[in-house]
Amino acid sequence: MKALELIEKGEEMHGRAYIKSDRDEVSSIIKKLKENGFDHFVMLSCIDWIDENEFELVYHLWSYEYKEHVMVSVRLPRDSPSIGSMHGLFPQIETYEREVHEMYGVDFEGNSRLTPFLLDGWRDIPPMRKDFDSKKFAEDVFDNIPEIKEEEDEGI
Amino acid sequence: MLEFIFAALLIAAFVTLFIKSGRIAAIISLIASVMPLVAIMGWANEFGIKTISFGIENSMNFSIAGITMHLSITSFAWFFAVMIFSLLPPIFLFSYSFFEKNNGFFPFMLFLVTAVFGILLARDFLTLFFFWELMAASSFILVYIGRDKKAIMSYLAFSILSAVLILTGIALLYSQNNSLLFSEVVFNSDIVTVAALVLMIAGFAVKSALMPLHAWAPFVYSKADEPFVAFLSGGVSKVGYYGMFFVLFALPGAKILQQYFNSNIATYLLAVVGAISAFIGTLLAFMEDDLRKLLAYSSIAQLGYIAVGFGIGSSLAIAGALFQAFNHAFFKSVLFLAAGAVAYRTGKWKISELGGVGYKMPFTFMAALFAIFALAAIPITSGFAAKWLLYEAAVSNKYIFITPIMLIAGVGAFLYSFRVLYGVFLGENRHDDIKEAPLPMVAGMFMLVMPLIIFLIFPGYMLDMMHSALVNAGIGTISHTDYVIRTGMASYNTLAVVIGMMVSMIPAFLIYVLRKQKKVDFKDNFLAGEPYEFYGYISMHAANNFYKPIEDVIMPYLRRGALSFYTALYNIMGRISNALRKIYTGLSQDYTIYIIIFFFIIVGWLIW
Amino acid sequence: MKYEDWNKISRIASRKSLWVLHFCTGCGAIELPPVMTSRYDMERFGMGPMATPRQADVLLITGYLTVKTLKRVVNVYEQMQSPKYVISFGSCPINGGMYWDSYNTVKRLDRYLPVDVYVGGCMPRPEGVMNAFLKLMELIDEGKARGWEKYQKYYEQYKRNQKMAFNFGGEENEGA
Amino acid sequence: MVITKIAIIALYTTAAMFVGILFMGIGRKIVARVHNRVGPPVYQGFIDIAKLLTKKTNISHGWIYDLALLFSITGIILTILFLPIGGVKLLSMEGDAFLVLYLLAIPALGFALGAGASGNPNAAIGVMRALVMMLSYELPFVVTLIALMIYYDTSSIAQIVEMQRARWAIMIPPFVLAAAVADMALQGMLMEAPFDIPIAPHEIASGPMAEFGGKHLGTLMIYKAGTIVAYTTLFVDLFLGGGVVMYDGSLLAHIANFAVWFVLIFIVFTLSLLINTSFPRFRIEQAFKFYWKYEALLAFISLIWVYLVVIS
Repeated sequence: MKALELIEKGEEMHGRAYIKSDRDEVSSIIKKLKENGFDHFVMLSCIDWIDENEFELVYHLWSYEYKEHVMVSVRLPRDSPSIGSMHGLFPQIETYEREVHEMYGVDFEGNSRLTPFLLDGWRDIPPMRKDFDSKKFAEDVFDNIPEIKEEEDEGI
Repeated sequence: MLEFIFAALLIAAFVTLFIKSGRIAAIISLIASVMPLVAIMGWANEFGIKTISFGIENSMNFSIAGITMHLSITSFAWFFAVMIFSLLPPIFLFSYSFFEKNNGFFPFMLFLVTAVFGILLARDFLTLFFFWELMAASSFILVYIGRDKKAIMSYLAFSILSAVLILTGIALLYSQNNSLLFSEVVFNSDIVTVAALVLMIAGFAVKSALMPLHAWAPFVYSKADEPFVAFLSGGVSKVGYYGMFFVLFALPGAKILQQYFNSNIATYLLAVVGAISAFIGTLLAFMEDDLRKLLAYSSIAQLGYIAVGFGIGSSLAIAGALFQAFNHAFFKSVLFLAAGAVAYRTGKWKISELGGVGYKMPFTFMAALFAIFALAAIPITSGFAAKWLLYEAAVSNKYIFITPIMLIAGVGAFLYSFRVLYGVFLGENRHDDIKEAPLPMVAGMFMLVMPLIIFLIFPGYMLDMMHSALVNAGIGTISHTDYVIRTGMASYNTLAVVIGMMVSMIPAFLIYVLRKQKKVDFKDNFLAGEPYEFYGYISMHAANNFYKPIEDVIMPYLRRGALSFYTALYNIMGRISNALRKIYTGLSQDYTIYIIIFFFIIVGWLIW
Repeated sequence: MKYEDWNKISRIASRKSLWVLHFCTGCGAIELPPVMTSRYDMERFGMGPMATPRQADVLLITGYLTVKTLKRVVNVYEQMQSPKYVISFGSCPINGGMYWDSYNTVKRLDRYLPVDVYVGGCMPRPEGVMNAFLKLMELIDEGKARGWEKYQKYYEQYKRNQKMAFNFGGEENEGA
Repeated sequence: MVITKIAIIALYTTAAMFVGILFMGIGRKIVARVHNRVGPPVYQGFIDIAKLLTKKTNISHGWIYDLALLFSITGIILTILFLPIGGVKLLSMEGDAFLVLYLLAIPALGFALGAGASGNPNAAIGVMRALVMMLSYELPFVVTLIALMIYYDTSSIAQIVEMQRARWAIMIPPFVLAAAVADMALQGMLMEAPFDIPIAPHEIASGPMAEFGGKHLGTLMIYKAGTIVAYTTLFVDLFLGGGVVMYDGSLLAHIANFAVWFVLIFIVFTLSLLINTSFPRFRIEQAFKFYWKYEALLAFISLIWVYLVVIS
């Protein structure tokens, strides 16, 4: 796996290179990978390990040269998740960061557009977090919208 | 009678020189401008519209520094006088509330009026030239008030050019038969007379902005005050055409040109120049963003039609040209006054900044709407009759190149007329805070729109007014009754059109009345689907570079416009004057050498 | 407004020439084009797709509605001119479908807009869509398709519901 | 005598409008058949207009928006009044081809004003395209018109129809080219497929008609029906002898002429529909270039050819 040769600490998982790293060396790893052929940024995903009280951010990169997919993952504490914004490396990271911010509440320093993105007028906690009970929310918001009461005499 | 009018105008001009407040000056000039109109109307029923002859009865001679000037009314002058002087009272009524402070507009406007009156009554070339210079001077000062360097310079240059052309023409004619009186000028078709005619026609054409000599119009029209520009483009450009009409048809210029070239090539060229200026004027008009520049180019285009009429020369064509001149005088002044009213209220001239003015200024919009219909020659206004006569003349003479260009220019008029209506008056409402224009302005505009309606139903009246002018100029007349114009090719019955329209309006009116409707404001529609309050306010007024797709197609061909010709001319003149300047070295011995050389040249020439 | 005196011609006319505004939300948008092809041909009933709400009679809502989309749908519905009808495709507008527990999907559409015809199925086949149109024509003919009157009559209740949905259940502040 | 004249005029105008609305239904049927579909019933035009006119609520954007409603119907009925239909000269002795050309502009400009007043940006862009289309197809059409006028030495359509008794204009060699050019211009006038740029439903939400609904749209449909009849009759009168077969003024002549006229405008309309179904939509610059380069060239060639024929 070319990615593993580039960065020592990482192992192969399901045919993809999986590299663990921590907060401050993530950008250097991604920069290194970007310069050596991994120039396609696939996506940024976030996993909520609620029992370990941690968020895991995974940056997926792909290389057309080597036909390899590499995942750089970072663990952040769940109560105050914040990391430096990477949109310097890839411009489109800014949108992914906005989405993760809105759905999980992860703070990205340096990203200027962390405004409401997909949800309109949302006032609850970020909905994708595990401690948010979507079913209960759906019931008490959408189910108790009152029926349209019509006067009985003119039943249509 | 004439002395009284001239005196009244000049006194009023001098009085208004010293009045500070615009209101009083406007009233005085309004009264003064009504005088010539009353006189003209007086002559009409005194002589009877049809019978004004070429006579000298009501004439007046006065002499300045020993040179006698001959002034008298004739049938051609009467028609042009009616056209130009009926513009003045509405314009002065409009400017009553347009100018708070009298910034010199009224006195020089009155000088301009006296000059135009003098030109129309002139009976010999000297008076014609004298008043022509007075007109050029007073209009130059009015342009100067506009304070725009480019407009001033271009207007000055072109006025001098026209004056020089006319003066050389007069000089050549004087050398032929050393008398300046029109009645005594005898024409023999030789090179000198033809040159004189061509020069004079070119001189007059400068004032009526024909294509190659039009460069001054867009700058001057867009930088001077609106009421003056309304009179300039409505009235003063017609004086140019009066000169042309006079030279070509009253003094039998057209026949001389015909005999000399034994084919009507010269007048055909005039028609071609007119058609080109109509076509290119229209193309330039609908790409312009500044409202007044757009109106300037449209004015050039509409004036081109008159030149085509004169060029063709048949009685049909000239009647059409004079009718078009009459219509143009009125609808162009209404349009410029409407632009003035809009600028008075919103302070903007660019179409891209205006928008939705019509909702707040409905009467100005109605006047402009009717003027635009007249400009686009829609059959519900008198504009169509004029253009119809021109088309008939062109087709019956089988001019197969001029007619398509004229018709396309006519259709092109729809494009910029919609641009003006939509860009300025309709569309999304961006000017909520303005009120309707003050009453005198609106009254002035509607007074100018009235004739367009009268002559819609009865074009016959217009043809009666022209009748004496045409007969005296030796051009045949057109068979017409009050509302039917019959030509060799077809006939046009305005009454049928009007009655047909009334009848066919019934179904539409029924549909309109039977179903009631709810007024909806703008926020409900132009954001179809988007919740308005969420999105904030995005201006959705599609006004600037409205005809972009067409511009990209046409612009490459128009790149070498007349302006680039004039800039090239300017550069050449600059280099020549630099070269000449080197002669004045400032050393006295060089000058003595020049004198000696010059002396030898003279002696040599005398001996030889 | 008595329904019977509304003359018969206008009911027949509006039944035989229904113009459809196709509001493509969710996954049902692709179900309408086959109905216009030569196999099913909805044009033989005089029905045709229209570009703007002003010209349309029938509003077709073809999938799940998020709160954000519901704002746009309500705006479009109010721009249409009555008599106007609403047909909704699929099970999502009925009870949220497979997104029944989602935090963002609006559950019962007829609490916000009067719906005349529901078409079940997690995206109905073109035959289902054709049946919906025929059912709507029947309802119009019997005079039962009076959703637009209901909207006018109970306008406040509809508006209250819509505001509650826009604020995600909260009552206090104005929807953004 | 005047009463019968007015009765004939009223009868023929309503018949023309009736035929126009019928043609809208037939047009959709032909297009459907080309798509191998069943297509709406032939009388669909009447139903659509009835539905639109009986809408319960109608919206308006001010008096200028309603002006479009008045102008469009008035203009189109006035134009039909000035066109000889089936040889019957309604009012066309009073006006001529130039008048008809400019009468056709009244509804277009009134309609443009209404679209402008509706404030919808799509409408303004639609009107811009419609006016540019008018400018582009007007050049070739006008040139062929002038060619006809020069050949027949008259500008009144009624006389042109009169002079085509012996031989239709289309049979004279130079006019075959002119007829082809005029037919392509007709394609632009009727806003059929390659040139339906102003009312493109996908790009600008049906252009000028974006804000028209209810009775306003109903009047627009009547105007559209009127234009179908007006433009095709204009073409038939100029090139195909106006459908005049029998010349004595008897009732039988009226019916025969009307039938021939109906068949002729049906053929012309179907031709334009078949072109409609087989072409995608042009962009506005392409349409402008097409008309001002190729069509104008052909038109000028036929004009010069006619000029030479006339001189010799």
